[in-house]
Amino acid sequence: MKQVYKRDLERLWQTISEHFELYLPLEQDGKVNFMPWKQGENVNIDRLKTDLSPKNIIFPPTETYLKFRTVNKRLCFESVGGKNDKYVVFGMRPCDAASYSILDKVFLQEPIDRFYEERRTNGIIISLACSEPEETCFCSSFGIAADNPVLGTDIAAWDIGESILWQPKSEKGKKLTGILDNILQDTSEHEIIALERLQQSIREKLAQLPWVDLDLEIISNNMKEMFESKVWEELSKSCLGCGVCTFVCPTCHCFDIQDFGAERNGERFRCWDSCMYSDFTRMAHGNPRKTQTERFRQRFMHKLVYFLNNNGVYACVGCGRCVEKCPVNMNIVKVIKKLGGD
Amino acid sequence: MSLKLEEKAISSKQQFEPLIVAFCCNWCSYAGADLAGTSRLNYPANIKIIKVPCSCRVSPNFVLRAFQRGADGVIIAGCHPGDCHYSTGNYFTRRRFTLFANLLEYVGIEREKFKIEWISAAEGNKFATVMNEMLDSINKLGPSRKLRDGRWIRQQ
Amino acid sequence: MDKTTVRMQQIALQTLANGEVDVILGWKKGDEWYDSYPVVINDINETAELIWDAFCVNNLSKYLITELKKNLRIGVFLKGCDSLAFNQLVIDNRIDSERVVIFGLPCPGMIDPQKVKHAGLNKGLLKVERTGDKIVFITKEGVKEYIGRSFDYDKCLNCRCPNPVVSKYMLSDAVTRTDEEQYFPDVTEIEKMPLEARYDYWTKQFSKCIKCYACRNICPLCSCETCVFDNIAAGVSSKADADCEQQFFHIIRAYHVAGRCVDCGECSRVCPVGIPLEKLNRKIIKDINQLYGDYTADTDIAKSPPLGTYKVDDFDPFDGSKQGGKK
Amino acid sequence: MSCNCQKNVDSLIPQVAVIDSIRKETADVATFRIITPAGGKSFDFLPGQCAMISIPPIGEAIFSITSSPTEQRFLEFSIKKCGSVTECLHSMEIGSEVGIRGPYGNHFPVNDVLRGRDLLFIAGGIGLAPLRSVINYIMDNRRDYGTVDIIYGARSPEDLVHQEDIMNFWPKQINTKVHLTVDRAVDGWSGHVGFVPSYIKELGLANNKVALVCGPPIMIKLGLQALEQVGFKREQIYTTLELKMKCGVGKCGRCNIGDKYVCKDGPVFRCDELQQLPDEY
Repeated sequence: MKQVYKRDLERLWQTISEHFELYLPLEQDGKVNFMPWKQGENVNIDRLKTDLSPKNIIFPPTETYLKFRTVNKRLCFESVGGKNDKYVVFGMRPCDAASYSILDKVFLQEPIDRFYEERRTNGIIISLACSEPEETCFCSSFGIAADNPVLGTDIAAWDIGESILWQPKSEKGKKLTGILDNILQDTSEHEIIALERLQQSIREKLAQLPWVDLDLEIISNNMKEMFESKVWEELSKSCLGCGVCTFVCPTCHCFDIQDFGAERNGERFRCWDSCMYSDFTRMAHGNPRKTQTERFRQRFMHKLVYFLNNNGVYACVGCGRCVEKCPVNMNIVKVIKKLGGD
Repeated sequence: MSLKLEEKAISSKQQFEPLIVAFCCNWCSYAGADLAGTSRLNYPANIKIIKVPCSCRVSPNFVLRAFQRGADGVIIAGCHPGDCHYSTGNYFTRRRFTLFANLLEYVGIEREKFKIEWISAAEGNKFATVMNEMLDSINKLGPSRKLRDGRWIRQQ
Repeated sequence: MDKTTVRMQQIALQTLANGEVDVILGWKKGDEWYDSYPVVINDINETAELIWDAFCVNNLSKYLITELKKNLRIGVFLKGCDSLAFNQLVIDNRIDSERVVIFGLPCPGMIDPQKVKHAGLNKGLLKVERTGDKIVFITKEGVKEYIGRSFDYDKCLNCRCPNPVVSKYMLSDAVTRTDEEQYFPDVTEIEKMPLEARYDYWTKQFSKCIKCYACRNICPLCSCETCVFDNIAAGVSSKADADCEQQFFHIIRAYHVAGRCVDCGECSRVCPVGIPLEKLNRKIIKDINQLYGDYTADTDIAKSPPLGTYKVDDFDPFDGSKQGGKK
Repeated sequence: MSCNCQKNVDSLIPQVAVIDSIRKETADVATFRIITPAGGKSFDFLPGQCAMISIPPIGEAIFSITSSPTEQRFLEFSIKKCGSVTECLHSMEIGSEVGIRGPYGNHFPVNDVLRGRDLLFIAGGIGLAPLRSVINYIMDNRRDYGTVDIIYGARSPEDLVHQEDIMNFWPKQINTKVHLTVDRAVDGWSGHVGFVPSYIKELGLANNKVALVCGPPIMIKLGLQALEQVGFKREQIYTTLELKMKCGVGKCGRCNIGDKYVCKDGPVFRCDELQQLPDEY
């Protein structure tokens, strides 16, 4: 276990950014989001969670992965996706880090998505425990420990006030720790006690939250029964069909592929798409999900049933962004409660 | 050789060749353009005319799309108010694009880049003058990438 | 219980029971203090769950479009700004006002949960009650009282219509606001910026957009059956995260509600990345007011919408001979 | 050639392919024969699998491969004009280049379940395309399979695709019968008139066969009912489905029926498996 004093943080970031691209939670116009850091930026590591999830780092909103050209009437494809630069993300929360391990199950399963793989292997994730979990947090329902970052984490960190404790969890994490040797300090008994006290306090705060123990067991035994449940119609009535929930969600990963260009020259990109949109499944001959009820059902069935069946985990980390951002206060917690018979 | 060059390369050249898209109403302004042609009046080859049934057929989408896909200036030319072939079309054009032109200016687009002109079928002269003036003012502004799609490659 | 809530439940029960309406559009309370959400009910037993508090921010008038296709008569609770949208939907011929019974709710302003959170008042918070400008926070530890509007949504601070302009039953006394807000200070501020700065400002704002379309879908007046941005055949749909596409979307979105926007501010409220969309809408409103007379279509449903009509002697900025003082 | 294509690394990257020939089947269906620029077929596959065809800058669409895996020289796709990609494809000339990637999805169980069994193929309209791949594969390995019955229907005689196969080639093969039907009687058509599902019942075929069904959704639905009425069990019936797909590799998240992705776990489903899935296709 190492530590970095808060007064040294600026120097830490400076040193990291000499070797890597560094993503930090930066505050702009009152919103905090992970963005590439430059000296003088307004860093905010106290905001519990960023407004948007950090999935854009490994799964960009738009990624051009193919260029096509026509040379002498011959078509020519060139693969241009992926990311070669090595980077570090500092201050990601355990739920968001865990979401990376969920996205891995999609993109790193055969056939492996090479562009994603490249981004993923080039990144080092420093995950900061949540000293002040909020009422919209329900990560513990999904087995994620806010006091002890593990999943998707290369280095676990804790803010104990004067300093930030630093514990490498992976080979990548150890390597980075080595590079930062002259800034990181050794810890003593004193810090270990502080850490235990912090973790204890986090656990106590979590226990006070309203949604810590959502009962997920009660749902999702029978896919068809769930699918045909009457609750979808009722729940989806207020749904506006926008894509906020899917775009702020750290685990939503559906994408579209589109071409841009003219006369057989241009590029192909993939971009975030939302199952909430009416054109998501629209084909030339029809649409299997014609109403918002069907699209709404798809989103939650995917997260709570289909993904579990296929990958053994839920496609939700309980970050609570959809809870805060939904314009009509509809969210996965309500769905879970309703499916469980309230 | 159909290889297309990056537009950046074009704009970095000394010669800036603006592209102006002119939406011309079929009944007045397009005829005005015709007259300018048959009267052998010079108007620049940089003007690409798109014929529309009435100036009020032009949607703001068209204007923005033109800017995205390479236009340096967009002009909508219609009959003089009161002379619309469909009686009232250009009165609506006038209201719509008065607001739209203000909105474009509000988001930082130069007035010179988007214009409306009333040009009758008899005003071949005015057509040529307007187009020449438009080209002049765009030339003065110089190359700009406002509203342009960065991925767009202009054909050589 | 709040007096208005009691009245609300009574009138819902009464109108459902006597067949005046078939369904009611209202709000229910979720488990959390900030969670008041829109509901459609037709069961008189559910009327007791209806609620009116400082979080009933959702405008129910847009739901009328779909619900009127399924139900004959609908009762709907509308705040001041909601009623403006309702009238505009009637003008746009999107709903049949004859089949709607409006319960008017004078509104003192809605509370922004994010402001409560940023003030650190959300810890252990159980309930928030509001009477006029008095706000009471009931927590596990005790009760805190605040006077003032510091927790109101930004859009509510600019409210110019707290009382419903149309209703059959009014559920409480009219709200009086003495603080006359200056209406377009933010627009004038941007207009004064140099052109390049304006372009940079807006490009930066637009570039934050994640194309979630919440601004469009929450807008009570964005009510096309198929939006041009969802219609692949229209050729403008592009999901690319490119500056020009964001500019395209936002300029067209604002312009498409030109002359119809009631300035309810919902677009800005729901934007997850904080784009000040109302500043685009207000620019258009300001111009319409200046050029075509006061933009009060929303209170007078007999009047033609400003872009659905014209005058022969409208101001003509494109006629060289008349070009004068106005830039 | 001044082309510096990089090595294809990701499954989303297409290879270049050339349209070698175009055979007009009906007013709006044509069969495209596609080869690599050097000649030969782009990849090996099994009957029932699909491939993504790219027409830059219009986009990509997924099609079932209609030629037999035993065909080494080319891949064939029978494509109906119905969307932007297919419109563009139909306007292309021989020698034009397109992109292709694949093969995707599972296949009909030609190497196990179908072996030695009597087979019944039921197709409607363009639905013959994926089945033709299986039929021709079986014709090339004729001794490994039992009898073959092919019921094929279309709106009119002009809408029957692969006329050479259905009229001449298949009927001449041993133990193979082709039963054609059209929806409405027209002059010059001496064959059966009526919808495919009712024809299934009229034919009175033995119900110990394995049935492979493909066609428009309504024909599949009613066809399955008809098969069940004549005594087929759902375990004996295979069908192939299509939904909107973008990636083809089970990641983009739009072609799922319940927890199954049509592009990866399908497109071929046994009907008893399909019955377990939500009704959303």
